[in-house]
Amino acid sequence: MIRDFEYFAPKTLEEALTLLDKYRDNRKIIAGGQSLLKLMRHGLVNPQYLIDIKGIFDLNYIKSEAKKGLRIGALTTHWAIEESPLVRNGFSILAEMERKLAFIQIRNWGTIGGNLCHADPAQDPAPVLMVLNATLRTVSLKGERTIAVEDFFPDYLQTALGPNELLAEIQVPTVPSHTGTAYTKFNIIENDLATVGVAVSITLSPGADECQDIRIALGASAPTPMRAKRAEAVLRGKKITDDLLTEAGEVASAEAEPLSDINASEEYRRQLVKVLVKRIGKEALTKAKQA
Amino acid sequence: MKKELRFTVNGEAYELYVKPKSLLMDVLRDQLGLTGAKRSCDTHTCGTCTVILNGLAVNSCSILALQANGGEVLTVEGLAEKTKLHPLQKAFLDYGSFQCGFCTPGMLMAAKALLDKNPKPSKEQIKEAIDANICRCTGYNSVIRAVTAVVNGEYEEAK
Amino acid sequence: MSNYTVIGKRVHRIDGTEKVTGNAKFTFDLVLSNMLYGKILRSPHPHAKIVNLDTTQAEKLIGVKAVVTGKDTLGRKNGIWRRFPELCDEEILCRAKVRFVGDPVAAVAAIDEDTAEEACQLIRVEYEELPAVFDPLEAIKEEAPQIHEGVELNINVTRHIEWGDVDEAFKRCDYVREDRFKTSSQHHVCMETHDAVASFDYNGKLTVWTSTQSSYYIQRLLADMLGLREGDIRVIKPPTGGGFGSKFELDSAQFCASVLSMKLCRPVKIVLTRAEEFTATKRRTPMHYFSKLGAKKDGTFLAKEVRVLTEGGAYTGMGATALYLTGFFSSFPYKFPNYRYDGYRVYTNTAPTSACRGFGAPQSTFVGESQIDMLAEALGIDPIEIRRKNGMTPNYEVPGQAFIQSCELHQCLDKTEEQIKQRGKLPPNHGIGVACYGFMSGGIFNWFDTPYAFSSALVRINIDGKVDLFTGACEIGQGSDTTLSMICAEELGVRLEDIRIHSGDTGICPADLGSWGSRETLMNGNAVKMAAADAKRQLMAFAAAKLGANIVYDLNMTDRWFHLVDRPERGFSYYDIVKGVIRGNDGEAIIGRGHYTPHRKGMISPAYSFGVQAVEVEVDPETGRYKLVNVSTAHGSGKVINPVGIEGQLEGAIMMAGGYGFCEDQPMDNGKILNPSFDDYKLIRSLDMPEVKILEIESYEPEGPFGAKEAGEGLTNPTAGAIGNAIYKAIGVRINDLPITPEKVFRALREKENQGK
Amino acid sequence: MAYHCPVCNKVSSSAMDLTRHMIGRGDKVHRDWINSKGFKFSELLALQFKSFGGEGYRALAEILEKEAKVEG
Repeated sequence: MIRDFEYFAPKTLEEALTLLDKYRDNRKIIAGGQSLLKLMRHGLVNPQYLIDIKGIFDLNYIKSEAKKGLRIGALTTHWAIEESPLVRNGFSILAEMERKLAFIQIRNWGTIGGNLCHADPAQDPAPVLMVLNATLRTVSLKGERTIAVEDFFPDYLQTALGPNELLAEIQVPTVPSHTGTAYTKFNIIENDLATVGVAVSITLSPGADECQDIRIALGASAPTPMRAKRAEAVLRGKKITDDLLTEAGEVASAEAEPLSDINASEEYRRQLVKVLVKRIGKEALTKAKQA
Repeated sequence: MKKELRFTVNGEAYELYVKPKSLLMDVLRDQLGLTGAKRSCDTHTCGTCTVILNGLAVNSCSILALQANGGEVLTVEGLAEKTKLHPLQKAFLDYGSFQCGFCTPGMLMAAKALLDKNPKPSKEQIKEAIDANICRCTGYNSVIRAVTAVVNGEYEEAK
Repeated sequence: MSNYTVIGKRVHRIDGTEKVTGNAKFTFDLVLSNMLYGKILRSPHPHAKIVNLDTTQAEKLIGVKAVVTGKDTLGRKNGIWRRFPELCDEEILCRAKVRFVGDPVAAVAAIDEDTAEEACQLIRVEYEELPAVFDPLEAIKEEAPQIHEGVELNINVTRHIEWGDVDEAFKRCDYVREDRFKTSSQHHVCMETHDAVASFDYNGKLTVWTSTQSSYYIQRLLADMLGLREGDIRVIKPPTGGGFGSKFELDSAQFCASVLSMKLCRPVKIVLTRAEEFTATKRRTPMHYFSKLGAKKDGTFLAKEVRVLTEGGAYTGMGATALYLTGFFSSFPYKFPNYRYDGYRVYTNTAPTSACRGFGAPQSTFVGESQIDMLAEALGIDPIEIRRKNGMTPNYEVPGQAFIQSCELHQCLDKTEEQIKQRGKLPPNHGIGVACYGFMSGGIFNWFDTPYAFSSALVRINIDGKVDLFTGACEIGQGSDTTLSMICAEELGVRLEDIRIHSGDTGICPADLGSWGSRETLMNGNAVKMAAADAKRQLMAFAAAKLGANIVYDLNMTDRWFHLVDRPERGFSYYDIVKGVIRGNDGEAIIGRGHYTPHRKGMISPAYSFGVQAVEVEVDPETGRYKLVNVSTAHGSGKVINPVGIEGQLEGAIMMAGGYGFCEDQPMDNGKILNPSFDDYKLIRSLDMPEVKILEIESYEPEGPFGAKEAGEGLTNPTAGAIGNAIYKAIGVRINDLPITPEKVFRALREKENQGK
Repeated sequence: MAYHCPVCNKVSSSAMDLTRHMIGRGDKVHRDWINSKGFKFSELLALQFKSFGGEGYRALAEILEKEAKVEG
């Protein structure tokens, strides 16, 4: 049962920030609400004040600039991202990820910002944005700051946002040349929440196909979305072979901190990380060579 | 404290006063008497409450009614034109795409939203479009056959 | 004569347009004037004494109109096995003790759902927790807590079936294997959760609108529990959002809404939430299976011995029937000269287990078909061959149990084999598994102790030739309204649009046991056919007299035209005959009566469906993840009356049975179900649904109306076994406990590797 | 040769059958008789589901072979 609350629907960022500053306690921010309303319907969250930012048009956009790369307003819906030509050419991994993120009804209304701020370790955007080296622009009355996506999740279901801070924009730098990126998630039912998610980005040195840069990110493999840095180290600077990928998978599986739940045991999740890192690494490598 | 909600549903303009906590589904069912959209879960995961809001399929149970302010809603009740059934409705009848019929309004609206966006979807895209909509009776294939028939123009004359 | 004018044709469901336009009003949609909304408070403990129950705070809450507890009931216990009082063990509103997480203790009626829910939270219940037991193997120990007073060792029901000399036969076997299996829980997942609107009036009459598979059972059981006369209760079944076995016992929504309404003389509506549905309604019975199978070198089955211990949960429900049927269907559909079954149903402090589409047979078929493949491999015999060798044939008698008339098993095996051959060589890590199955067409049991015929129908022909068909059969989506109308139209010789069916309303319809056990097409179909024939006879008498034709000529009516069979042009219009007969009846409309009760048809059912299913899977050997690639089924359901309806039944069953084998389960912790939502209860959705091919099978069942028999449940039986067999074929590991999750497959693969080392 | 149930006199054709009858009935009187022979009924029953070959049954059958047999 949803308890009564006072409702505000600011139309501008300023209004919203003022409200955030005014109502500091028992307050929740709702965007698409695809996660929040679920918690509220089950009485797990009972805010006294609900600030609905869904209607702030200034935070709903997709822009692409040569220098800055891709910029996505926090209130852009998953569907808008998945359909955007700007995203599809140059950041296709983002579009692919969004297409599998959840059912269309949810993608049509839910926003990427809301998804990130819910901070579910099993979410899809975080691992992909991590390997794309994305940063988040947050705003408050005091001003702005940017946070790397990999620093955005201090703990389970927590974000680095300050009490009066809003996530405003997702910034994705242009993907360097000779780079291949890939993402997959394992689940029993298609388009379900990930049992384990793995994203990999590989940049090869021009000419020689040595691994110049590598990023591996895992979803649902720890209390928060995480970089698998030790696994990256296995590949960085080397000429990537199947054996190296297998080794990287094993290292990633060891550095992950998965939990057991009704969907999978810890042991099984480690196995999945091992296999998926190897496979997705290979896929990213192939793409990098073609790029 | 109730707040004003202005929106159009199946072409009719409405001005209502609703509690902020009211879900779009509640307002459609309880205040407008449009009981086509159903509730079957409380977790936004069954699709039976699917309606079309501003051209997109959404779960009316996962949206606050006030978030639909100024919006245009289409429910299953708005699908037929007076006595004339929508091609999807005819196809569902011909292909036996439902049995108990509880999921049917949501299923139809999910299919309608797809065809509005993409008149020539692939089979995979059809499956994708109704993936949220649980049907415990038919096993989906007859739904896919019906939508495919509409896509292939079997119901052109009806349009 | 096979030139039917109505049956076998592809027609629209007669409730179709209402459903596609959103006009169909389910119980969930009903709103009566002055109606209140109810909520039920349920036990958070698996086993506890109710020490004190204080409702004063709840009653004080503004908007609350009534709060009821066990004290407000007659304190009777209800159960669907009414012939056996000791098996009627469910109070519904518990007075002294709760036996599972979800057992109802109180109910509230208020002006809206939120107020009622808030009131529930204000009810103070003081529990004294008791030790609880969840595993049937633990529950039968002397030291285990006793769940029901006087039921020692928690043994609820035992069933034994035996024929031949099993021990002697095993001695003669060249090969005997014994295997252990475990089957899981599965929830029905009706899209419409259990709900009811109860309205008790000042004249002492109770009307209940509810989503049910048997309005007659609910009427009778409510009468027992409320101390009312059957006739003072009218149960009306609006369009019903699925049943699958979950909706023919008295449930908490129906009972609590009625009790509340009787306190207030106001309509009260209760709709269970999805979480309540998952935790507090009944489910498929998990079973520990021991199966011993013996055969000769050539694959001839000589003997089978089966022992089953089932997790009964807190109450009996229909679980006793599931225990019997799983025992019978463990021998199905094969000719076992010697067979023995010992089944034990044990109470546990978990949600009660009961009927669920397939009714004990999905469990036995998974076990039996898995074991047959193991045996076939050991003997080096092709899986289809060994099934062909031992499969039932027409006019076979299961000693002391059942008499089989029509049986299409071999036809189905041939078609399936052909289908598999056509598929040709499979890609790596693909495998095809087959499973045979069969099911009953309605049960021949009367533990409910009804004095009525199992099925009844009444036909009334009005002056304009329009036909009102009254039947207690319950349309729950399976299409009985359409199928029965088709049978009526065909038998009468009119068109489908001439029929108007009134069903599932105890106020106006003759009693029928309801839609479960795949009984309606055969049992109610026979009753409808008889009623139509009765009415037709009255028309024929008049027509014959009017026609004054030579007595040697045969008269018949087809498509609204009475005529001499040999000279169709000589005859009269149906409408004229109807007008004439009614005038002759001194203005009384024409009434036809029909009923059906199986007599001397064995212990189980008057007729059985037979089928074979082949499932192809693709397995990922590194993760154990597998995909259902395609499913083909040959299902013998006798003469097909309603082709569109049967497609839906067969394809839909695969979605449910595939889920049973693949992903559906209800894991628990301390008796609490851990996945009471669609987030966590995984089921097959459109993207996961395999390609389905239905192979046409010709057949005719003498016992059924126009030769028809079961099509509703049989197909829930084979899929889990076929999946298991397919996975073994694909990568050589076998999973003996359901559901066959990728993680289990992965573990089995790893075990196999380690053994290889 | 026949075997008469010491509790309810049901006639069985073999000691093993009689064992199955007695454990199958499982009511208090039958259980008490079995327990009086130094068995634990519930353990005999549990054995049925823990192992094959019905060892539990055999042990009881041996007793019945002696005590329940009726000639002719």
